[in-house]
Amino acid sequence: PTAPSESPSASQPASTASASPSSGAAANLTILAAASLTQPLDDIIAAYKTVAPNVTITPSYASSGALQTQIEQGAPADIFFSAATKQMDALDQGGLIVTSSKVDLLKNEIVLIVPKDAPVKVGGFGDVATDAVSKIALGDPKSVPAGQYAQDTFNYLNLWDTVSAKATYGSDVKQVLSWVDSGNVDCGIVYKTDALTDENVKVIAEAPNGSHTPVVYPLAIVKASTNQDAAAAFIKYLQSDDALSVFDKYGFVTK
Amino acid sequence: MDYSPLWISLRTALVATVFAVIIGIVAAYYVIRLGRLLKGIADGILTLPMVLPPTVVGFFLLVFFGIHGPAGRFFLAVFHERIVFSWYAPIIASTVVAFPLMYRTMRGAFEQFDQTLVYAAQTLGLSNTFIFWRIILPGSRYSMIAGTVLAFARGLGEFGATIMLAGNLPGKTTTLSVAVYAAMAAGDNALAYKYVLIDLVISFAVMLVMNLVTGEPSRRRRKNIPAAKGGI
Amino acid sequence: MDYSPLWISLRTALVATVFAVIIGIVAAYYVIRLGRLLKGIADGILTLPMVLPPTVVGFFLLVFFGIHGPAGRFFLAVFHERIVFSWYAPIIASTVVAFPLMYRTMRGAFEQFDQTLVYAAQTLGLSNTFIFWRIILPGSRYSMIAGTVLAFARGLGEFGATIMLAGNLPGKTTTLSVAVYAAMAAGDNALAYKYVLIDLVISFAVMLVMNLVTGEPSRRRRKNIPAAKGGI
Amino acid sequence: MSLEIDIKKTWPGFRLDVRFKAEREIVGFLGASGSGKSMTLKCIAGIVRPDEGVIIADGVPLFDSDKKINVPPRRRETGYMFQNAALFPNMTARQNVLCAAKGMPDRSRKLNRVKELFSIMGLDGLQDRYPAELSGGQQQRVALARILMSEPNVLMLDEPFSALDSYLRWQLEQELAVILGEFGGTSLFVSHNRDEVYRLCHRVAVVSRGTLVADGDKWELFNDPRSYDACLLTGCKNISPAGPVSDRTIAAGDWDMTLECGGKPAGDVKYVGIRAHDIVLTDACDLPNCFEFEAVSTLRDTFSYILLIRKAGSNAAKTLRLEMSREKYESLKTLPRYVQLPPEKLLLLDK
Amino acid sequence: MSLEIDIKKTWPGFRLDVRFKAEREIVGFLGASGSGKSMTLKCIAGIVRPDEGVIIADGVPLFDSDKKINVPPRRRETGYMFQNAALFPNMTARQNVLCAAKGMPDRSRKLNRVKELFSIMGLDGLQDRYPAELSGGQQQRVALARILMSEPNVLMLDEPFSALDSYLRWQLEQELAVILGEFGGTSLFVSHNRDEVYRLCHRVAVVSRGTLVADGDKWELFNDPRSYDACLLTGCKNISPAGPVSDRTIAAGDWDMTLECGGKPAGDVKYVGIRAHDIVLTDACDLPNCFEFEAVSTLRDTFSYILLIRKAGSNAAKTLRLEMSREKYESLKTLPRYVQLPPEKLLLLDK
Ligand SMILES: Nc1ncnc2c1ncn2[C@@H]1O[C@H](COP(=O)(O)OP(=O)(O)OP(=O)(O)O)[C@@H](O)[C@H]1O
Ligand SMILES: Nc1ncnc2c1ncn2[C@@H]1O[C@H](COP(=O)(O)OP(=O)(O)OP(=O)(O)O)[C@@H](O)[C@H]1O
Ligand SMILES: [Mg+2]
Ligand SMILES: [Mg+2]
Repeated sequence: PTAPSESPSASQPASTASASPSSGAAANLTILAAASLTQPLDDIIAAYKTVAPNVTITPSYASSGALQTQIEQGAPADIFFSAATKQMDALDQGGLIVTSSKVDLLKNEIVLIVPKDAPVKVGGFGDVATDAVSKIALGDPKSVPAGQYAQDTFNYLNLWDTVSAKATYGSDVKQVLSWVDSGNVDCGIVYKTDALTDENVKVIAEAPNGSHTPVVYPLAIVKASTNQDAAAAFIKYLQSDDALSVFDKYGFVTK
Repeated sequence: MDYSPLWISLRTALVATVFAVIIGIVAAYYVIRLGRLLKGIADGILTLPMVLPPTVVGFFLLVFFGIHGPAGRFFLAVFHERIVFSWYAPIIASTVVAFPLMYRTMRGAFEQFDQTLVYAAQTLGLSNTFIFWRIILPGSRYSMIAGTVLAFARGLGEFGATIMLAGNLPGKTTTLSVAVYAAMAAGDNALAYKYVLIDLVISFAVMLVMNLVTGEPSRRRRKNIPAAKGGI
Repeated sequence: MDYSPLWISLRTALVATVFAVIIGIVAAYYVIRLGRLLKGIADGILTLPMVLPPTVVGFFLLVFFGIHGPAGRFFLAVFHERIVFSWYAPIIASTVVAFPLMYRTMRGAFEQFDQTLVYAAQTLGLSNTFIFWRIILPGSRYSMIAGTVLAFARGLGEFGATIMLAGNLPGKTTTLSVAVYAAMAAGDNALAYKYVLIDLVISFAVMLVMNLVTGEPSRRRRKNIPAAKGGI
Repeated sequence: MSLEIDIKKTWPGFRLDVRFKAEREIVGFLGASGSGKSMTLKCIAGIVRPDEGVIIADGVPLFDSDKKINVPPRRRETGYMFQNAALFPNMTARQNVLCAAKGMPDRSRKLNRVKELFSIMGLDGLQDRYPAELSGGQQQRVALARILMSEPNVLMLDEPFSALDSYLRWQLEQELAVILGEFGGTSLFVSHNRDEVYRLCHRVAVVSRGTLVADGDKWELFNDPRSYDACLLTGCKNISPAGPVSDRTIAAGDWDMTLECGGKPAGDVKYVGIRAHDIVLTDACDLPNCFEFEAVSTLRDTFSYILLIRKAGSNAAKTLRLEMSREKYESLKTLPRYVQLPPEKLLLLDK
Repeated sequence: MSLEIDIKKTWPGFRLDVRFKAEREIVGFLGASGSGKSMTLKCIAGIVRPDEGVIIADGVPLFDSDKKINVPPRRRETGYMFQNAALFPNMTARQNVLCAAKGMPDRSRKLNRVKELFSIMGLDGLQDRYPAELSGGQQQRVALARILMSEPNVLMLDEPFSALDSYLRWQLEQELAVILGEFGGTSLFVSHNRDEVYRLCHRVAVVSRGTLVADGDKWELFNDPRSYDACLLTGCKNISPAGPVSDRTIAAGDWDMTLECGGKPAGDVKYVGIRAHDIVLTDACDLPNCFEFEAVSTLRDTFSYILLIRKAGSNAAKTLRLEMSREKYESLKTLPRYVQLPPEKLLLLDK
C-alpha cells in the first residue's frame, strides 16, 4: 500500500523548536505510549538522539487503559501518548495532565479486513450483514476503542443488530488481527496501521467518512512530570515534519 | 449483573482441572522412568505453557486449533466442529496452561515415594496398574491435592490464552477472568470488583472444601500416632 | 536485536524464584500447623495471586505499591524510592505471582513427610530449626525442586502483573515476556518469535540443569538399593 | 534421676493404663507383642499424648493432665530409640550420630566419642554410609549409637538388638551393660529375650494388654512370677488353669492332674505352671506328683530334646513340654515310665 | 521347585558372591549382621540387580547376565518378606493381605484364607487397623500373613519373627513349620535364632562377608561346623586360633593350651572351638585336656550360671565361657580345681 505522504503543515515551527533542546540541560523523559505506536515512536526516539543528545527518552508501551491506571497511581511519567481520547479525557478530568499541552497528533482509519487468501466474498462494510459473513471479529466495544468505532460505523450503516449477532469480541486489536490472520473469522475490523503490519490480511474498505468520530491519538504532558520543558520540547519535535513522516510511513494519518 | 461468567468459569476450571490432573499424572508417571537428560528435556517441553506468556500460548493454540491448524482441521473434518470460539475452547486453553502444575508436582511426589513399598508390591506379584493406583497414588495424595489446587487456581485465573482461543463471547466463552479484564478495560471498576469478589468466593470455597475433605481419614487415625510408614 | 530483556528476565526470574521459594517454604511451614478450617482460609488467601487474572493482580499491586498506596508511601518516606517502574518492580510482581506455587507444593510435601523421623529427632533433643533445615527440608527435596521449577517458570512467563507494576521500560523493566507482548502488539511478530525462542532456550537450560544437578548424590547411592527410609 | 508415671489412654480396641516408678536403675519391659510396651515409652518420650495422668522425671512434671503440663518431646531429655531405627535418610551414619551430640561443645571430644561408639557397635568403616546402604542390623546399631550419643536423662531402648545375630547381641549386651552402668540415669529396656532382660536389668516390669501385671525384682519375678502373663513371658512353656482341691492340693485342668503344692497355700491359685526343664522323668513312682505318662512327640532341638507328653490315659489332656539335654536323653536306654512335677518347682499363679 | 543361584555384585566396601542350589526344601540362612543375607534374597526377588551371574528357578532363568535376561520382580513369583514389614500404609491389615491374593479368583475362598491366616497369626480383631495403628510385632505378623497369602514359588522370609516375643515366636514357628511343610516349594529363611533355624530348616547356609562359607545338612553343620563363621553362628562362644603341634595335638593360642584332638587329624586346623556347656569341671586331673583353672567372673543367668575361666597362671590368656545349669552349680560345694575340654567335643575348624 502507498503511504499517504501529503503532510504540508506545521513543519517550519517544529524544526526550529527541535533545535532548542540540543543546547538544553540533560533530561530523562519517560513517555507512556499505546502499544500500537511502538514502531514509529521507537524510530523517532532514535532519531531524536541526534537532535537532542542530552535527552534520554524511555518509552513504555502498554494498552492505553493500563497506562491511564499507571498515571493515576503516580507512576513516574512525563508524557502520555494515548491511542484514544477516552483515557486522555479521564486523566484530564482528574487533573493529572497539563491540559494546555494536549495535542491530537495522529489519526487512524478504521478498516475492514479479511484473510488474504480468502475467496473474495466481502466487498465492503455492507456485505458484513449478508450471509457471506458468518463471523466477524471486533474489539470489545466496551473496552477496546477500535471496537467502539466499529460499533459506531455499523450503527451509522444501520447494520449493528445483524452484525453484533455474528460478532466475536477481542480484548485488543491484536487479537482481532490474529483471528482474521488465522482464518478463524471471515472478517474483522481494526486500525489501518495494524492491518499494515500483517501480511496475511488484506484491507477491503475504510469506514465511510463520518460514520464514526475521528480516531485520534492525543498526547500530553503529565502534570507530575519534573521535566516539563524537555517534555514540551519533545512534543514539539513529534509535530515536526521529520517525525510526522515516520508516522506516515507506518500508516498513520498525520492531520 | 450477568452471572454467566461464574458458571462458565466454574465449568471451565473444573473440567480443565480434571483434564490437567489426569494428563499431569500420566505425564509424570512416564517421565520419572526416563534418564536424567531426557527428563530435563521432557521438563522443558511440558513446562513450556508456564514459561511462555499466556498470550503467546494462546496464539500458538489459535494456530494449532484454528481452522488451518492441524488439530482444527482434524476436528472440522471428523466432528464438523470449530474449536476456536466454541464453549470448550476455554477448557482447552485452561487445561494446557494448568497441566504443567500437576505434572511437576506429581513428578516430585513420585520421585519422593518410598521405593521399598513398590518393591514389596512387586515381589507380591501385584500389577503395575495396581501398584500405581492403589499404592503410589494414595501415598502421594498430599502432593496430588497441592497440584489439583494449583491447577484449579490457574484454570480459574487463566485469561490470556483463553481469550485468544475462545474469544469473549458473553454467555458462551466469557469466563470470570475475561469478564474482570473486560470490565476493567472498559473502566467499569465496580463491575470488575464484583466479578473479582465472585472469583474469591469460589476459590475460598474450593480451598476450604479441599482442606476439609482431604487427609480426613488418615488424619483422624494418625492423630498422635507416629506414622510407622511400613517400619517396624 | 536488543538482548536486555534476556538479562532482565533472568535477573527477575532468578531473584523472584529465590524470594518465592523462601516465602513459600515459610508460609507452608506455618500453615501446616493450623487447624483444618484455618488451613483452608490460609490456602484461599495465599493462592489468590494465582486465582486472579494477572492483570488484576497487577492492578492491586499498582494500587498497593503506587505512591498513594500504603507500601508505596512507606517506601517513598523511608527509602525515597518509587517502586512503580523501578527495576525491582518486575521482581515484586513475579514473586507475588510465583510464590503460591512454592507454598502449595511445599505444604503438600510437609504434610506427606514421615512423622516418625520428626519424633525421633525431637526425642534426641534436636531444635526445631535443625529438624526443619536438616531433616524435613532435605526429605522434601523433590517437591522443593518441583516448586522451584514451577516458580521459576511462572516468573519467566509473568507478564500481566509485571507490565502493570513495572511498565515496559526497555533496558530497565522490559522482561522477555513483556517484550514478546510489546512486539506482538506492535505487529513485529518476527521480533516476538525471537524473544520466544530465547525464552525457550532459557527454560530448557534451567530444566536441564535442575535435572542434572538434583537428586545426584542420593540417586547414585540409591541405585538398585531399596530405600530403607529409616526402616530396619 | 527418678521416673514416675501414671498414665491412661484409650484407643478403639486398646486401652493403656500404666503406673510405675523407677529410680536410677535399669528396668526391663517384658510383654507380648502388642501389649503396649512401645506405647508406654512413647508416652514418656512425649510422642504420644496420654488422655490423662502424670509423668514426672526427677520431680519435674513432664506431663500432667490436671495441671495442663505437656513438655514438648525435645525438652524432655528422654531418649527413645525407635523399634525401627528411624535414621535420618539424608545423613550418613556419622552425621546421624553426630547431630545427636548437642550437649558437647567441644568438637574433638564429640568426634572421639562418635569414633568410640562406632567401634563399640562394630560399625568401623561404615561411618560414611547412608542408612539405605546399611543392613538392618547395621541400621539398628547406628540408631543405638545415636541414642547413646544424645545422653538423655531417661534412656529408652525399644528392642535394640532385635535385628542382630546372637554373637553380636552377646557382645553388645556386655558393652551396653557397661554403658548403662556408667550412665546413672533411668533406663528402660524393651526386649523379647527373657535372658537378655534378666542379665541386663535390675528390675523387670511385665506388660499385658495395656497394664503392668508385674513389676519388681527380677529374681523374684523369675522364681515366682505370680501372674499368668509374667509366667508365660519369663519363658514357662507349661501353664494350665487350676483350682484348689484342698488346702495344699490343686487340680490342673488342662493336664488332668491333681497336684500337691509342696506346702504353699492353694487358696487363690488360678493357674499352675512348670518350666520345661523342671519336669523330671523317673522309673519309680515314689515321689509326690508322679504320673504315668505317654509321649506324644519327640523333637530334636539344637542341643536338647523336647518331649511333648501327657498323663497316660488322658487323651483329652493338653500336652506338657519337657526339655532335657541331648546327652541326658541319649544316655537313656529306655524312656522311663513316670513323670514327676516336683512340688517345689510348681509356679502357682493367682492372676 | 528348585532354585539355583550364582551371583556376584560389588559395592564400594562390600562384595556379594553367592552360589548355591536348593530343592523343594527349607533352607535356613545364618549370618552375622551385614553379611549379605538380605542382599542375596533381594537379588533373587529381583529388587537388586546382580552385576553378573544367573538365577534359575525350576529351570527357568530369572536372571542371566550373559543372556541379558532379567525377569521383573513381579513376574518372578518369588515372595520376599522384607526385614521391615513394608506394609502399604494406606490399606488396612486385611486389605494388605487381601491384595496379595492374586491367584485366587474365588472371593469367598480368599476371604476365608485371610481369616484363617489372621487367626493363625494371632491377629484377630486387628483386620481393620491401618499399619500405623499396629505394634511392631503386629505389623510383622501382617507382613507374614501377606507373603503367605501371595503363594509364591520361592518363599523368602527375612527375620519374620524378630519383633515377636518368645511365646508367640514359638507358636508361630510351629504354624510356619506346618505351612512350609504343605507349601512344597523352596523356602529361604533368615533368622538370627540358631535354634529356630535348626528346628525349622532342612538345610542351613552360612553367609559371611558376602559369601557362603558353609552350606549343607543342618546336623552336620551343628556337629562339625568346619569354619570359624559357621562355628560362631551356630552358637559356639569359645573359639581360639590354633595350629597343629603334632599329628593329633594342637595349640590353642588364645587360651594358652595344648589340646589333644581325640583321634582327629590336626593337619589343617586353623581354629578350635568348644561350646560353653561342653566344658566339664572336675576334681581329678586324669583325663586328656585337663587344666587347672582360675575363675575370672561368675554370671548368674536366668536358669544357669556362666563362668568365665582361664588356665591357671596364664594371665594373658583369653577367658573361656563355661555354662552349667543352676541346679548343678548350686549343688557344687566348692568349685572344682580342674577343667576338662573333652577331645571329642572340640570343634576343629579349617577355615
Ligand atoms: N491408633 C490405634 N488404634 C487402636 N489401637 C492401637 C492404635 N495404635 C496402637 N494400637 C494398639 O496398641 C497396642 C500397643 O502397641 P505397642 O506398639 O505399644 O505394642 P508393643 O508392646 O510395643 O508390641 P510389639 O512388641 O509388637 O512392638 C497394640 O495392640 C496396638 O494394636
Ligand atoms: N549401597 C551400598 N554400598 C555399600 N555397601 C552396601 C550398600 N548396601 C548394602 N551394603 C552392605 O551390604 C552388606 C549386606 O547387607 P545385607 O542387608 O544383606 O545384610 P544382612 O546380612 O541382611 O544383615 P542384617 O542381619 O543386619 O540384616 C552390609 O554390610 C551393607 O553394609
Ligand atoms: Mg513395640
Ligand atoms: Mg538383613
